[in-house]
Amino acid sequence: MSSAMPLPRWVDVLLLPVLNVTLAFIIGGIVVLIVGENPIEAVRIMLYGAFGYGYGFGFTLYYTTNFIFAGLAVAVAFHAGLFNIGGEGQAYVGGLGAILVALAVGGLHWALAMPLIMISAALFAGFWAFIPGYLQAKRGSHVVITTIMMNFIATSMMSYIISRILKPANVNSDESARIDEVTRVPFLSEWIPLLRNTPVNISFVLALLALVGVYLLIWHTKFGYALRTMGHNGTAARYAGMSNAKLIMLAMAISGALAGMVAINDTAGAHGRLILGYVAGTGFVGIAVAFMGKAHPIGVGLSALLFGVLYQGGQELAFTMPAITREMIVTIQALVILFTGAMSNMLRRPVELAFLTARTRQKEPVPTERKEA
Amino acid sequence: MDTTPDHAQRPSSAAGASLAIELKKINKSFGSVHANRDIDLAVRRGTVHGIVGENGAGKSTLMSILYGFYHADSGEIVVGGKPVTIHNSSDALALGIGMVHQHFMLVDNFTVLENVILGAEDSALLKPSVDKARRELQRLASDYGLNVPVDALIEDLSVGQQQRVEILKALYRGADILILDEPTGVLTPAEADHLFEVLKTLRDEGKTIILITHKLREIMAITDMVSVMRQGQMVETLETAKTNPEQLAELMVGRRVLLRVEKDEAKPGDVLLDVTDLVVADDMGTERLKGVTLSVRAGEILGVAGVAGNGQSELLEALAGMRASKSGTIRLNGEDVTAHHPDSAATLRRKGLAHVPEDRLRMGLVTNFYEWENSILGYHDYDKYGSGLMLDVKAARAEAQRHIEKFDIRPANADLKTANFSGGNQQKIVLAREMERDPDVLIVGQPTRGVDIGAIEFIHNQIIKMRDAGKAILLVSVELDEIRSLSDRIVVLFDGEVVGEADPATADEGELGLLMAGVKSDTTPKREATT
Amino acid sequence: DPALVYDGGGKFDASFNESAYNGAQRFMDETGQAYQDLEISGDAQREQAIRQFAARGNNPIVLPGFSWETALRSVAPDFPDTSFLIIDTVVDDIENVRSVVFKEHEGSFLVGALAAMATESGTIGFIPAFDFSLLQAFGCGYKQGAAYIDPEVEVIETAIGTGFDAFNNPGGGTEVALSQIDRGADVIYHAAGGAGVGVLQAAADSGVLGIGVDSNQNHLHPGQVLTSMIKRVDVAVYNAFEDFANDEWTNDVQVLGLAEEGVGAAFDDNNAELITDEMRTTVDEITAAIISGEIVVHDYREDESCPV
Amino acid sequence: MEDIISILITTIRVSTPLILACLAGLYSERAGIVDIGLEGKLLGSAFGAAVVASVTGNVWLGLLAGIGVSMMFSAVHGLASINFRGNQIISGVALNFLASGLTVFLGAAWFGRGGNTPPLTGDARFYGIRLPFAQEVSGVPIIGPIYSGLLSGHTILTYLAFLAVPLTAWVLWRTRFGLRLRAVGENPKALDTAGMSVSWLRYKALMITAVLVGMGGAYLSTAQAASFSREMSSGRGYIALAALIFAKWKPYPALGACLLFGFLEAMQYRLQGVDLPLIGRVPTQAMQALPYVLTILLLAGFVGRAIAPKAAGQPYVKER
Ligand SMILES: Nc1ncnc2c1ncn2[C@@H]1O[C@H](COP(=O)(O)OP(=O)(O)OP(=O)(O)O)[C@@H](O)[C@H]1O
Ligand SMILES: Nc1ncnc2c1ncn2[C@@H]1O[C@H](COP(=O)(O)OP(=O)(O)OP(=O)(O)O)[C@@H](O)[C@H]1O
Ligand SMILES: [Mg+2]
Ligand SMILES: [Mg+2]
Repeated sequence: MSSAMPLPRWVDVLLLPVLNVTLAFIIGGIVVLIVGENPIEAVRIMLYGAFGYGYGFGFTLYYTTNFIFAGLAVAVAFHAGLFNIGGEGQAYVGGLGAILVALAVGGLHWALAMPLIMISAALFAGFWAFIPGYLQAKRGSHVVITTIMMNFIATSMMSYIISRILKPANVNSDESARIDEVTRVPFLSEWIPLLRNTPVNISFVLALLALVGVYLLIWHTKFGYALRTMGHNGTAARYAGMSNAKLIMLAMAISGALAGMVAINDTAGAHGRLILGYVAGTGFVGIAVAFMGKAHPIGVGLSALLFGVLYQGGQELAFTMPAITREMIVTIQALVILFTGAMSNMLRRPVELAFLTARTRQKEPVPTERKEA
Repeated sequence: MDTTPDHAQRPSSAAGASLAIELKKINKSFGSVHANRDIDLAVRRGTVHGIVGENGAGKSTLMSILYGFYHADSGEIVVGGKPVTIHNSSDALALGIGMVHQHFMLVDNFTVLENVILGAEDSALLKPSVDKARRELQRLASDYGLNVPVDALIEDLSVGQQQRVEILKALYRGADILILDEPTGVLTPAEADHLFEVLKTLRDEGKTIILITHKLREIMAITDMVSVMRQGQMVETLETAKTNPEQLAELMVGRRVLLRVEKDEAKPGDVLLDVTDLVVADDMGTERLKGVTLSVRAGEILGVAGVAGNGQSELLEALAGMRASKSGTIRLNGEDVTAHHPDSAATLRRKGLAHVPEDRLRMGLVTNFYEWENSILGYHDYDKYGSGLMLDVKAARAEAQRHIEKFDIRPANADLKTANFSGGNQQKIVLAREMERDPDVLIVGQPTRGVDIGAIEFIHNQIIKMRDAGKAILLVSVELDEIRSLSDRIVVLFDGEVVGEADPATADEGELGLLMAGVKSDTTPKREATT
Repeated sequence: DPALVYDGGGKFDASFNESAYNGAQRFMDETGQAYQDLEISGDAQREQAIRQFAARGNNPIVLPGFSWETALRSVAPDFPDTSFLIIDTVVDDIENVRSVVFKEHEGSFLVGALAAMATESGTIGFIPAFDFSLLQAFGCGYKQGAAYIDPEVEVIETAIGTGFDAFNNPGGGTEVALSQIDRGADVIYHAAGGAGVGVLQAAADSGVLGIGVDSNQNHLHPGQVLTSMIKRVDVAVYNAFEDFANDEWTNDVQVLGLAEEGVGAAFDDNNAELITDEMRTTVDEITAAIISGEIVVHDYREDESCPV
Repeated sequence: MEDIISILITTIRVSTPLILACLAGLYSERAGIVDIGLEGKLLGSAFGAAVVASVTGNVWLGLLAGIGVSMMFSAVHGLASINFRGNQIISGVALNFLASGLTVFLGAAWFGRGGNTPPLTGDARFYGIRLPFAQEVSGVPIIGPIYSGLLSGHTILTYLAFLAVPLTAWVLWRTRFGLRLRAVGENPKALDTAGMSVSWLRYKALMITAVLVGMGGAYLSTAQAASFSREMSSGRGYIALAALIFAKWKPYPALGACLLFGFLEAMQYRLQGVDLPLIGRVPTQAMQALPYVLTILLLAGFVGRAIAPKAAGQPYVKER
């Protein structure tokens, strides 16, 4: 929304999100108080758990990796004006693509296997997202509804495939066979001893590359330009001679493929096998990550890190403060989404006002102050 | 038609006539934009009071304040001699003030009746209100000649009828003072005439009317008084009888404006755009073009006149390759380019066709984009803006800068969101983009809709320049004046068919008006004719 | 301190994990020995949780649930001085691990026999949370027990959902139970954790009999729960804590069946009126027969199939 | 016959929360507020209802509490999407997360049962109501099973849900409120310029939404089940939303759509493990995916483009 008096850019991309996150934490803190714990101490423990030592930090990075992929998936679709709530199911199906290839090429060195696994995961997950894309493009079925349905269908389908087809007879739990150690995506601890025993793996580097890649894709390619045109104004895209149907399907497929990369981090990396229900909410967190990050890769990277901290720090917290359970983390997550995503305008007015008064006060002595970043 | 102002009979300077409305020192800012600055305005009861001004002068803002839609930052409103505070539109309605907005405030899938009673229901149950409204509308219809099918859905009505619904809404609520914001932008001359008849009747009954318009002709024809605004300030209030269009234009813009288009004889060349028997359906599958045949030559402007909704939009979209045709052929430079596929807009562009769409906001621009991004809309995949998959942002910016300089787009900042440009400048962004491609054929829809006279002058000159450079131009406009002054030939579109062709030099307005209303020389009107 | 990390369903799942919790709690109540526990929120946290507890010196560490196997295998060798207990799967190739598994099929055989004796309609029901092999083992034992009493008894089997979240869907449990009741089932056995609450509720509301699972659920609807197939996870946990405290820890594989009283059918005041003497005698006979090997109950997990 | 009746009985029971949530969504979306948070509201009010019912022992207080919780959720949703002009879908997603976290968190803190509430007994839950003469009629062929079996014996909330359908139709098409409600979802500016408050009208709609979805949530925990357990709404809010689109935002078709989904679910329970002619035994998972697959097929095939209220999802911006 264009406002009559645009705020400096840094306020928009930095100050407001930080204020909103702080607000979310304050409310979360009140809930912590209600159950009789000290919120300040809780934050300290969380930060320590997330950054304080190599082991915790490794986990923080591991979670961050997943959230970057899930967040980028939502962000890409969002630029095309599509709301992909199906990251959860897409990542799940991506796991199938990953494991099938990883088991098939078992014994192949990871450096050779990884591209194959990635392509397969991307194809599977991309296809799972392509279906709602196709239905939206050709039949007008709303992606919000169809992606939700596809999540449910993925759960059923994967449950059958894992427990009835992939599960080797000699294991109890519902999971596939293990990937050969040489084939499995290697842990970063191989190179960085500090991260010993943590699941953070090469996928983290992949995620950082994906951030750059998506940035280039959206703002520096012709396809990205077309995508954004459609996202903002479908009629204008038609006017410009772009095919909305094609763009929708492609955008969804790319979005799904990104979600599928969660499988590289988990199935082919951290877990080394496909586990029933392995996505465990990562796809949904991606929604929060994308919106908090304003669908911009830098924002997505930062908010993925924030959620990584929340997850790992929350785990530390659960160790140290038994009254604070995993649900508390979900609650804080919800508050972050609410304040940074849906209520982001709440603090905007006061901030605008503050700037306006500050400006008018400064206007006379320093007239050059109006320059904007 | 009767546009003779009848000030003669009316004592225009009756000092004794009471004031219906008085605005004193009204101020209103939107952020850093000071839209209304110390505005004083007095409107006498029983008059038609015109307000003119450039785009963004603050006319709509002022009226929205009077109607309770906006709150003034400071100032006083006096209605019927009493100072009042208007918190919202219902306060305004209670004071007898009604407003017909530039963009109609109707619910499209409601019936006329439902729209009329909305907000003015008598009881929690609808039935009694509906019955009452039905009777009341009948009375209003016969009193003022405001006929509308009361049970029809708004979306099925013509724009002219929709506007009547808006007026009926105001009258149904007992409005004494009626504000109309650019009411004739979308009307045919006949419809406009009819509107003015209604307004006169209302005035003669003692109602007060405030009329905002960009068309000085209308000001001269119907108003008793006229106020001129510029850049948020009230410049002058004059008696219409004692002024003339030239003076008003100068007051508005602050400089002399050429109100006529000056152009040389056309020198038509080869046929560049050739359309035969084109049949096109809209999204719902209804045939909107029923076999249209026309052609445009190099170096000429073909004007397509017609009431909005008679197939112009479909014609433009079909020619631009955005809409598949059911049958018929379109030839561009002799090549058959009949679009069977809705994505061929890009292909046609490459073959030398440029398209300035009717609706710049909905179609021609992505308002959320920066200006430079819009300057390559439709052309982004040209090699000029990057080889292969990549987009060369620098090249696009440079392009935008060229447009800004050549078309005097203001503010001259390619990194500003397009939404923050005024309507006239937005139009220039689109025109610049399409004209700078040096196309062979240019199709233009409503190039000056809602644009002020300064910008109109500029845009018209650009179009003439294109023609003189040997381009074939197809111009679609509901503004008959515009069609007449720009075109070298005119065809009239009615109900999806070309019902007549005219020479702008000789055709008179009445004749064109009849054609536009569907009156071919011998047939009876198909759509609603003048009543 | 000893540590206990719950499996996916969480601490209070009204069955498996809760049973483990009860064992730990009982130990604490009796000895005053505190312990630490933790719920995890994803598979990635499994290894992390164990490693963290081990690194902090918690000992022994109890891991109820087969899903712990992978994580345990990667952590246990790094902490040779820490003792681990894993329940429901066997890890016998690592030095410092004790494994406890249950013969759920034997216990289920008993309650299946009871169901077949109690039914009047000749139709009984089985409701697993979802279709996976551990729960199938319950169902398969149940069917064998019913068939042992009366091969004509029909067993209807309906799953509530497709994944672990089905354990948290009592509404689904209710509907599935009601639909089985509509089809004539008058005794219904659930293996659905938290969702089982809905199954027993529906059975009680409709005046048919439910059968509880894992812990003794007879008290939930006195007089309307025929019996419960108890699986003494609590005992396994309690014993582990106790053995460690008394320096009697052994790194072995314990298979707890009827003979070891690791599984069984629950009889108490709440279901006394439902169990006739004849039923009781039959159950005792069957128990003896299974212990002696006279009756061999097939374990679904061995070949992923069920003979009945 | 008996089989059919029993499937239909299940259908009615399973449909009840769907109908309530779907109608709730109808009010909200007709007013121009997209409500993907129905799922969270169902969950939250199921929790509120079970907590208060178990503490007070009075199911009616529980129902009120359930409605109270969804009111609070609606208020937040309203604040975000009406006052702060935020993205309605994000707000809904956030509320879903909030419900899923808070219910378990608070439940665990209060009852120590991992987020579940204690079982409800006695006056703390809703029971089926026997319609008059149900006993007497039950023997009569055809009428007996239909009246005594199918129609009688549901809880008051089920009857209210079915009553809410004609009531909603009446409100929508015959009352002043309905007219304004429909208008505000199509063109809020039309109302604003006619002197009515868009925000207040939308808040009113959200309150009705809250009442209905609150009843739906209470149904889950105090009528269908007899306690709250975590995530017990398990996707019903989303299904209700799909049904709403499927029904093109109209009350009677909404009833039809919900009954259809209910029927599919009932069939799904019924057909598990049954050998079907020709097809054989279908995997459980396939049966369970069926309602969702059908939803997609129906949306894509039969409904065509569902045209939502025009202003739905867009914040109403009015500069002052
Ligand atoms: N909602 C708004 N938010 C911010 N600024 C606004 C808003 N509406 C109007 N303005 C500002 O107020 C000025 C006056 O606008 P207004 O719409 O009154 O002009 P106008 O005279 O009606 O123009 P036109 O002839 O194009 O209709 C505009 O130039 C614009 O800068
Ligand atoms: N909502 C708004 N927010 C910010 N600026 C606005 C807004 N609306 C208008 N403006 C500013 O007002 C100026 C003129 O706007 P206005 O709407 O009056 O243009 P216009 O020429 O009347 O357009 P139109 O022909 O579409 O009526 C523009 O420079 C624009 O920056
Ligand atoms: Mg205006
Ligand atoms: Mg304007």
